[in-house]
Amino acid sequence: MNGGLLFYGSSVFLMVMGIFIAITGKHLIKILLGIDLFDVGLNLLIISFGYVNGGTAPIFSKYPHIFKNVVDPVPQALVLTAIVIGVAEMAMGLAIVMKIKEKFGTCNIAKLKELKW
Amino acid sequence: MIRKIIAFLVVFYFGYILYSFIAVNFPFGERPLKGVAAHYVDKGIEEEGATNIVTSIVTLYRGFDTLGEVTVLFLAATGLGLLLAGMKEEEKEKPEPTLIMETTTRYLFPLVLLFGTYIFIHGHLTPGGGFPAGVVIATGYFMMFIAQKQFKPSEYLLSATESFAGTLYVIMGLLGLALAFSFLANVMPLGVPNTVFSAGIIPVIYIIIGFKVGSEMTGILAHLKEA
Amino acid sequence: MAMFYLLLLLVLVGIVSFVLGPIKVLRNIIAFLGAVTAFFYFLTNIKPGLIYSLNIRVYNVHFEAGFSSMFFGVIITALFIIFLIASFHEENDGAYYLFAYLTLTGALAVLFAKDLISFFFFFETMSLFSFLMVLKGKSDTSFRSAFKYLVWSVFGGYAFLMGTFLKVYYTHSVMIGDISYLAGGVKLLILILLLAPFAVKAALMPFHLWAPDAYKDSKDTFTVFFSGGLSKIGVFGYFLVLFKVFTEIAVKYPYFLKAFAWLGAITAALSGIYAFMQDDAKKLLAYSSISQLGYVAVGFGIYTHFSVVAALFHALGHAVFESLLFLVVAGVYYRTKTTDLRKMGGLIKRMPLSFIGLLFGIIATSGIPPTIGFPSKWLLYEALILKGDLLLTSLVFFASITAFLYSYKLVHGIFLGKLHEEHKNVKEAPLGYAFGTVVLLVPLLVLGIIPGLVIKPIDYIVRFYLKPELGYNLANMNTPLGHVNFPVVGLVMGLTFALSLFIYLIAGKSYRAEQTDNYTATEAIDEDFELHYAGEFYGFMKKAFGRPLTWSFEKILNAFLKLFSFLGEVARGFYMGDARVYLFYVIAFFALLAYLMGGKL
Amino acid sequence: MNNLILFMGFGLSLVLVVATFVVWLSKDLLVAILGSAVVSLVASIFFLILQAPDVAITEAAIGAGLTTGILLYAMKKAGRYEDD
Amino acid sequence: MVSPILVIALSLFFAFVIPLLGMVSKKLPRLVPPLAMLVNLWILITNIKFVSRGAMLVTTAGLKPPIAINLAIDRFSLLFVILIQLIGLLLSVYYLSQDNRDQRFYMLFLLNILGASGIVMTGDIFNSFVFLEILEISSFGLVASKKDRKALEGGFKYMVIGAIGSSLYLLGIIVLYLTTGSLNMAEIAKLMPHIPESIKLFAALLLLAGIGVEVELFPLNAWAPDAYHGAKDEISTQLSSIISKAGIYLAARIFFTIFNGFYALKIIFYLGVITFVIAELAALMQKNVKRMLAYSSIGQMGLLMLILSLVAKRGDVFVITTVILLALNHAFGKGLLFLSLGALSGGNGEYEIENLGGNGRANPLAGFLFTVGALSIVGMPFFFGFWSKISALISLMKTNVIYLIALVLVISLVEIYYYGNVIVNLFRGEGKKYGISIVPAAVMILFALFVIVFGIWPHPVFQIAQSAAVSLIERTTYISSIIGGM
Repeated sequence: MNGGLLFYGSSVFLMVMGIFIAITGKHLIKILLGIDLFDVGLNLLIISFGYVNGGTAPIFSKYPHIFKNVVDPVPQALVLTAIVIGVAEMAMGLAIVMKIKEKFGTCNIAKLKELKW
Repeated sequence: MIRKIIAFLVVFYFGYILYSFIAVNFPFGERPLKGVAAHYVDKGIEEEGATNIVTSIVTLYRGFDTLGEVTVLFLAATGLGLLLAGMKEEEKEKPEPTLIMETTTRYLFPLVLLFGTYIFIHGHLTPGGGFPAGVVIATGYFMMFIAQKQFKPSEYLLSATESFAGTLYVIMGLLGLALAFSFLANVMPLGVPNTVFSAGIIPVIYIIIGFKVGSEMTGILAHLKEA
Repeated sequence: MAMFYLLLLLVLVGIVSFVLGPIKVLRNIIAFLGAVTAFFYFLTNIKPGLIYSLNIRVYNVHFEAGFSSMFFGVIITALFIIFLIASFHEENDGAYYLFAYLTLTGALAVLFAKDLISFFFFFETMSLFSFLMVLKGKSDTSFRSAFKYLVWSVFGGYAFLMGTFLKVYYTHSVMIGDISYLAGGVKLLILILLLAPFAVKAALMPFHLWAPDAYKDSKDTFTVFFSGGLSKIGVFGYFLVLFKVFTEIAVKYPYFLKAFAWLGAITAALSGIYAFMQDDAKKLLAYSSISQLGYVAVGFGIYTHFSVVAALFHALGHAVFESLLFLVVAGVYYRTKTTDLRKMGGLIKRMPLSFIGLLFGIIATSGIPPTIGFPSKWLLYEALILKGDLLLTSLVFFASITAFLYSYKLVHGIFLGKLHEEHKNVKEAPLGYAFGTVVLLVPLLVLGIIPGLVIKPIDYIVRFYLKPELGYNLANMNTPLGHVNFPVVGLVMGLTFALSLFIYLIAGKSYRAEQTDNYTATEAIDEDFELHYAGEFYGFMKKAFGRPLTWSFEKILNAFLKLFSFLGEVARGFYMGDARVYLFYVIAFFALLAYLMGGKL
Repeated sequence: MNNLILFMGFGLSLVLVVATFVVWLSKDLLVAILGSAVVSLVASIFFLILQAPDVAITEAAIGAGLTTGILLYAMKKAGRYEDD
Repeated sequence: MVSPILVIALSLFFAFVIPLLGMVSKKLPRLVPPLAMLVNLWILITNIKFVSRGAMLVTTAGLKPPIAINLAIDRFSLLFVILIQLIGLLLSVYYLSQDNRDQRFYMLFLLNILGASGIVMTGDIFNSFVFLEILEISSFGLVASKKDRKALEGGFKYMVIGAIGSSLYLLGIIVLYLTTGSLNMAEIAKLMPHIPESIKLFAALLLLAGIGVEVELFPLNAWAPDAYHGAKDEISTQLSSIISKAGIYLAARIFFTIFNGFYALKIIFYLGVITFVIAELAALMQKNVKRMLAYSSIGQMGLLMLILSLVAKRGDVFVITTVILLALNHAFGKGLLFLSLGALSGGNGEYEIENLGGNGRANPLAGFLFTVGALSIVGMPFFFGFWSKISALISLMKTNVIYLIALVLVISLVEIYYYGNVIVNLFRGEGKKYGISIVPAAVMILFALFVIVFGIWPHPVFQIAQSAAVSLIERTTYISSIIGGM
């Protein structure tokens, strides 16, 4: 019952459910929601990789700092970027979904099959 | 129905592989800091002066990434604008915002902006930096979009601040290149750690990012509102 | 080095004639001069023992002019000149001549190429630009046939490339050299692959499907060069592969040669039968050209000294009389604007010179003495009998009978019978065609009477590889079976012909009746009564051979196409259009690979 | 990481699971979007537990605040119910 | 000397400046992309002489790698950047003739080229993830910018697959970071032997999923036909000529320099074969010329990746030279095909073979250019495609994969069949005449010139490709020139 099961478990669960929602969703926004869940799960997984037992946040408010057991700051920096990129993708995707609704009249993915074979 | 089951089985198997791999190879919490991370933690403050190591990584050590990230946001804003330009707005009647909402948002709006500016000015000291600050400002505007009937920030102002902040960011980078022969180098004095005017160009960058992200996100919300 | 500059010159002439497109006269003169220089280069360089090699740095291309390349070079350039002269009458744009010259360059460069990759390069150039020439053809179906020709010739080219890579893989040398020392069946595979493009070019049976349409639909004057000249590349290829690339083929794979001979014989017989079924003059000639090339393949298949000499001689003969026939038909088309036998007839009165040209052409096709066709056919039969393969000999005899049939149908359809109304005032073929006809008649007769003139160089080529058994001098030949004196045989034929002509003239004194001056079953014949029955000329033959002929090679091709379109159907089935399924692909891809690599994870 | 926080973490992960099922099953997109906002919120709290305050603030602001806002606007335009 | 990082900084600067210029006058934004590309090309060309052996290190944030991000530019990446900027310049000149463009389109276009050149120049894998994101978001934005049903559908599919692909790519990077402790490509390459086998394989699979989407390998390229088919012709040109080239570079850099041909290249070998066969057979069945070109482009990419993966068997300079030749032929030949298809169909988007019949005769220049492009892609002599196809077959032979030569030749025959079918159809009967203005025609002729001139005399391109291949093959010099000491 250590922390690993909690964080790894929930992040992998989120990724699995995210993909599943994206694959079986009927509405375009449901698919984007699935991808968003997958990204949240992935970010959670990356941060939980960086965790060090007993570590504190990498912010040293007191100076001179005494070297203490600190959590790995690099994954946090990467996730910061990943979150912003995730939202940028989401915004573009939603713009396309809105235009599809305007042009196709419906948001049902099954109707979005004009380009095939 | 069958497709759902097959999809679930494959995705579940994907999750199972992922979980079994990471549980075996990267046990939770037992990974000591090594390599680059150890360097950042040890020398972070001497080299960059910011007490918040994550901020110094985001803005300086990996400043080029953040420049790319800002570009991604800028890209999303432009792409959204391009796609949604000319969408006709149906005149569904919008519910009238109640008096309480209108007045509270009018008073709350400056506080939210103040909170946002506080975050990006203290980016290098306290957690949270340019990005959340910009988003907080944007949510302030978002609140105004919902609550006020005819609140409409000027389109030109937003794209002007956005471009201006962007060019300023690149100029900061070029400054680093000119003075220290390396793009985005920390050319300003580091000052005393843990004080507001410290850690060289980090606060400047975070201020720029704050403005940029704020105006961009507001622009995105404005486009979405009209479309 | 001279040959590289020659090729460069030809390309330059092509470009110049493209640039000078609109100024017809100037362009024609330059084009003509270019062809003549090429012809004289080859003529002057026919010297025994002539081999010079040249290494050009571009992807280290090697050139080497052997004696056989000179021999074929002369044929191809001569025909190119005749094609050029005739083509000045048609209105062609500059691009037509550019493509013509590039085809010629490709063809000549193939003769010179020493290493296999540059051989493939020039072979593909020739195929590409001759495809463009056929594409410029006159009728609307010329697109389909040009496309079919391109696909077939590229199929040949790629088979050759596959053979090249196999050879280089096993012998580590890209030069055209001997592979008979290789162990195992791979040398048979290399042999077949290297032979395929030449079988396609010389229209051997299973690979001939493109030939009838391509010959029919390309511009008439170009067909002269196309069927006469370019098919010689196929023959050159036979010689190259069967002698230079695989010297001990007779010892190692005799049954392959027998199969090759049988294939040639079947081609000769079957396309002969197809030929006399056709109602279109050019299609008929196309099939006759394939059938004659079949004899050449038989000659190579028997692989004795004078069977190969016969094959090469027949190739030369084919170049002469086939292009003569195509030239005459082109002249007729130029005047009457049709090649359909049913619509023509009685042109002997209007176009006597063309008639004479065609007459001697079909005499040569059937292999009757005074003409060039006779010595090669005679040598071929000698070789067949000496070889002792009686079944094959009988099939070849049957094939030459079909030659008679389609030749007569051709001459009857065009020149004999009743002259149609619209052809009343048709003039003789224009000067360009007439000149070509006369020029071709000369070798047709001269080489028929004194074949020694050409046998000497041909024998020189073959002597290098096979033990010579043929005694010959300028005018006669003696083989183990017997002795023949060509001038005498020619004389006898001439006398009998003259005698019969004399009898016809004096006997006919009694009453010279007009064609329409007769009656059938009490019905008076007026002007437009259809006396001419060129159409169903061999109707009864069709009924006799009808059913086996329906089974054509087209069926195999369609089966192939069906297979590929089925595979295509399966392939594009993966892209079913639903974004979610594509997403599923990504995850399934990862899961599958992780599962397959399970052991190491 | 003492047991109290772990216990709270598991409680939150239950909320997470429920929110995910809501997003998956609900036909009404508004509920689905709010479900994803809850998921983002829980993730932000997890980030806090994992000693990553910067990321927590960003995730809270962007994940819960902005993404939900954008999704709502898009839903306004793109139809609220799933099977239309 | 001018630091190559300016290529990215200045492009970004120009992108930010466009809206400001847009306020001044509507005409100005069109001029910014060509200007930006010219400046970039000038910077890159002046840097050629500084990049001789190993990679030129360009640091950021004033610190040496692996602490900070750096650009690692060796001759291989320089060749790709110059190719990307050159085709970007040609396309931006092509856009000059269209004046009804929204200024934001030019910003998206500029950022797309920035993303591609960023990927090719960066020496840090997370940085390559960020640039990959820029590239993918801007390209599905460009695809959807035509705003009609097909474009939106293609854009949406590209977006969905691109999002998942790049997330897996990110996870792969993180796994590599966790085991090596650094994000710098050279450092990871140096530490690669010490990584346990199973982790190396898992990271390779994850990265392969991400790059596979970009390089259009079989199961991951389902988006490509729809994206090519839906997008406007110039955007399809950009997709096939620029974006896939960045993908090839990334695959070469990650799977050869970093993983040193570990399992990944073996997997790519089989995937490349499957992609090549399936895409070409699918192209055979197409009635729509644009979709056929899309499938043919995927097929060419499959062949290219197949040849790239041979480098694992025998690290041979000739194999990489062939990859570069194939990439150049694909960039110019396929680009020419898409552009001339646009000119042939008058940009109104009906690409069915029937209603394109005779258009080649009606507008002769576009017809001629389309034929040149097709003949080069197919590998006819006197075209650059011939040399790339022959060297592809030779490299197959050099790595003892003889049976594959037969397969490649059979599939090339299929290719000639469907291209020949289109060409022949173009010149049959009467077609509709569409005017074509000077600038697009000039751009297309430049594309065609490359293919023809280097088809006749391929030697200069061989030299350049050879020197670039050498710098990729010498993995250790790359690593030592970046982080010093192997």
